[in-house]
Amino acid sequence: MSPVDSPVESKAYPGQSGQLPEHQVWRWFAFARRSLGMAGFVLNRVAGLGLVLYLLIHLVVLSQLTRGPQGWDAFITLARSPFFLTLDVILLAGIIGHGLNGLRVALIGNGLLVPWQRRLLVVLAVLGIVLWVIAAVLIYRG
Amino acid sequence: MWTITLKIARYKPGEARRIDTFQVSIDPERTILDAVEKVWAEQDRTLVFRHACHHASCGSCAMVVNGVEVLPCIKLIKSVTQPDGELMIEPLHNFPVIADLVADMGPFFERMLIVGMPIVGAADPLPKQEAEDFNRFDNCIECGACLSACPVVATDSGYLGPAALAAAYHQLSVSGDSLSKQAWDTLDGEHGLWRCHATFECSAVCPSNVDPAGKIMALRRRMTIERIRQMLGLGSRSK
Amino acid sequence: MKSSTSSYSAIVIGGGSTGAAVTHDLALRGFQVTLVERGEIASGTTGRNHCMLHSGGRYCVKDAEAGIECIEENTILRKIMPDCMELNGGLFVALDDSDMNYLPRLVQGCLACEIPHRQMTGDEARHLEPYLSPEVKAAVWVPDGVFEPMRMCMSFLATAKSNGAKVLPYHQVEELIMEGKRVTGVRVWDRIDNQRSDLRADIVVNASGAWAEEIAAMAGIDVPVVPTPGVMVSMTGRYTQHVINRCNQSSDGDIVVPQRETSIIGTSSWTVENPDYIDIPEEHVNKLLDRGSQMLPALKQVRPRGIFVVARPLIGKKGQDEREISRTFECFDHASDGVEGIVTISGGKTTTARAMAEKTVDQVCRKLSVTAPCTTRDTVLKSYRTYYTI
Amino acid sequence: MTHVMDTRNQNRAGLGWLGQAVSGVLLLILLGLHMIAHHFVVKGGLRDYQEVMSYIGNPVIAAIELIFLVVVSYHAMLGLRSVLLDLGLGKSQEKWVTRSVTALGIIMVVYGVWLMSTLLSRV
Repeated sequence: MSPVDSPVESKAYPGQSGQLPEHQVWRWFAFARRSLGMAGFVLNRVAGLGLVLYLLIHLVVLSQLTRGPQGWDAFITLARSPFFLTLDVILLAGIIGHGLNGLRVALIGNGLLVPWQRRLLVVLAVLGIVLWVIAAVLIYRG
Repeated sequence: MWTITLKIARYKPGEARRIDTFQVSIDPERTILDAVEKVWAEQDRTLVFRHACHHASCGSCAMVVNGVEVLPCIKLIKSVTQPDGELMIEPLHNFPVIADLVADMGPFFERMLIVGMPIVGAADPLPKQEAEDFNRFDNCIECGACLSACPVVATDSGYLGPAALAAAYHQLSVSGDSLSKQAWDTLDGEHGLWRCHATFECSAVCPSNVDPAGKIMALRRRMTIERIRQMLGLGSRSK
Repeated sequence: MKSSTSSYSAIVIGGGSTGAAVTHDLALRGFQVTLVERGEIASGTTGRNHCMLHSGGRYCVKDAEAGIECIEENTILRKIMPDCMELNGGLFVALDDSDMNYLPRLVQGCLACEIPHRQMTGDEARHLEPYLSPEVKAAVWVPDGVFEPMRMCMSFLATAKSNGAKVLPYHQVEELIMEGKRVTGVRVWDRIDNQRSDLRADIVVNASGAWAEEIAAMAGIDVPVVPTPGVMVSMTGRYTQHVINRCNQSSDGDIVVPQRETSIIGTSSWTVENPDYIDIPEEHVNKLLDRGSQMLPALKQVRPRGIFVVARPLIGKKGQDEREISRTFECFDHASDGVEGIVTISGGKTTTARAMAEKTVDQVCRKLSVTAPCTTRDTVLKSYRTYYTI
Repeated sequence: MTHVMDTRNQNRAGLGWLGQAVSGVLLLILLGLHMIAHHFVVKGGLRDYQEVMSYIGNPVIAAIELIFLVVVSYHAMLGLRSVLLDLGLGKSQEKWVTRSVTALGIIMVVYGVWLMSTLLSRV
């Protein structure tokens, strides 16, 4: 978090209204002193973009299937290496985090469970970590 | 008496931003705003900041203290620091800065004007009180803290923002779901209530318990239910 | 030659309720007005006031003039600023024998000042306001109200701006520009960009309240203003809809004003030399809490949310008992001090700001032979929100 | 003139949001199935060519995978658009973003259908 923001100048005195500053994306990452909901938001953005990227790569990689067993099975051997399995575990963290936080936002965002939103967030965070650990163990065991 | 250090973000048009450090000797039972006013009164008359009522009613003094939006007029020194402690004081985020701690509130009030909620409405009768037509000021004191804390406002300068959305919910509840065309278009448009990402930062920093995020969600629920009803041909629930 | 509306220029010093109302009035009468204020609008005495729209009940016994001003202005403000007030009335409550003795005098005062009022028993009062102390023996209803001083100033100034006035906050007057024995303008220090500049005008109105003496001294004039601070405590929780007054002569802790979810107890009173920064005497706070909770015992159970202090600009001689000084206002034409081009308006209350402005601008118009009449009684003010957007 | 809450007042922003929520919930189920089928029930953790072919040979599975593709593309593109719109774009840029993500989504689905039909022709 930057200690001091660079201001958008407003020569305007009150009444000669300026515009709100734009594009301060870095503020999304200044969640150190913010609530858990802010961290959830940033996680959702980052994981979501990561997942879109993964989806595109995944679709391209699937084209290997058209090259028959030699193409695909070579890739699968590579994908079963510990390095790729670790990537899978990271991917899974993104999916679980994005999915459960998304579930929270979908519920809250339609006006359901709003009074319990903070508790819901904590419960889902714990649930997500548990699911992730179990899945990671399963992936590494093969 | 405590001696505390105030690090105040300074800015004058045409000059670079800097942080000035002031030592203030003050009773810890007094407020952050008192400390800032004391800096102005005793050390640096060039310091500008907004303030008026000193009891959380006017909403003009909102600032960012140690990274979080507060109303400094009701935050006691002893609640935010210790003897010899340090406070970092900045103007509201996400607003244009006129100078020092003075944010330009124009964009905020433009948003409030779109919705046009009256600042005075019906008061709930007190416990054991006969229901009479009492009125009262709304809880929202229009301080801008919610816009400063909102991650969507930070990147989308066209976003209607928490205060105006909460006002819209309030206004719809008392007006039988009617709003001006402009208000509807802004409210339900791409930069209206569907832009919110439910971080609840606005509700966390609101000094007046307005709970803008909760109201945005309630508004969405009503709009979604209404949409589904009308899609299913059940007719409108509103008047 | 007399003109109906003015083509003169004016500078108003001070962005409190008086300065804002004067600016509004001058703009309506055609003046080219510039308001200069060293801080934010309402950052002085006005902002930190009790938020009470007086009915006049508080003054009618001892100070009929102030009482009449209050009820007149109360009636007018309801009409011109209807969107910015809690209008739930007020109760004067009598708890002890001394209060009961005062009660008939209050009723007399209300009659004399034509303040609408209704006397009731303690039970009737508690029926209306259940949190009132069981000690309350009788009460008198009056048309008190609650308003927000900053939003009131913003309403006046939004309207003034739409009529062409210029508002310059963060501009501190450092000097009055003199040509011989005539004030022709002000030298201001723009605290936003640290520049100094001269503003010229045909007339300067000193509406700087508790600081009026300081400004007048720049022209070598003495104005008898006594900065008289009062402490107020805003408590968590709203326990009444009405403003609750103690049915007795004004003293510390005898008003509780409900606003939003809070109750504001006021006020104490003493005098200071420098009103810029005032320390809060702890014994004042304790006294307010003690006296306030006599009327509303529930206040004992809750914590203060904000404690604040500010100096009223009372007109009087130094050393005079501050509770004895009239709460009315006075407009000084300094021609009588041998200095032209400047008038000072001081004293008064935020409730009477419009009347103060009317009287002041009448005086200005007489000096400049402008015949435009005052129309602020019937001019409904613009939304305070437009102050920032006009 | 005031307007009352009515879908005629509503524009597509709300529909998009609802679509994102509904597709998200669907994805929790579909992606869960997908992950289990491809990671947790197969020996070695991932399907080789033969296993893939026999898996999608089941028409129900093939249909589910295609539905999954449509839903995930919709959700991904709407999400991408949402992130971009959060950055505060002008009206014309917004239109451009909407068109781009729509095109990309259609390409993804068409590509997936082509891939699936190519593979199915070999079963």
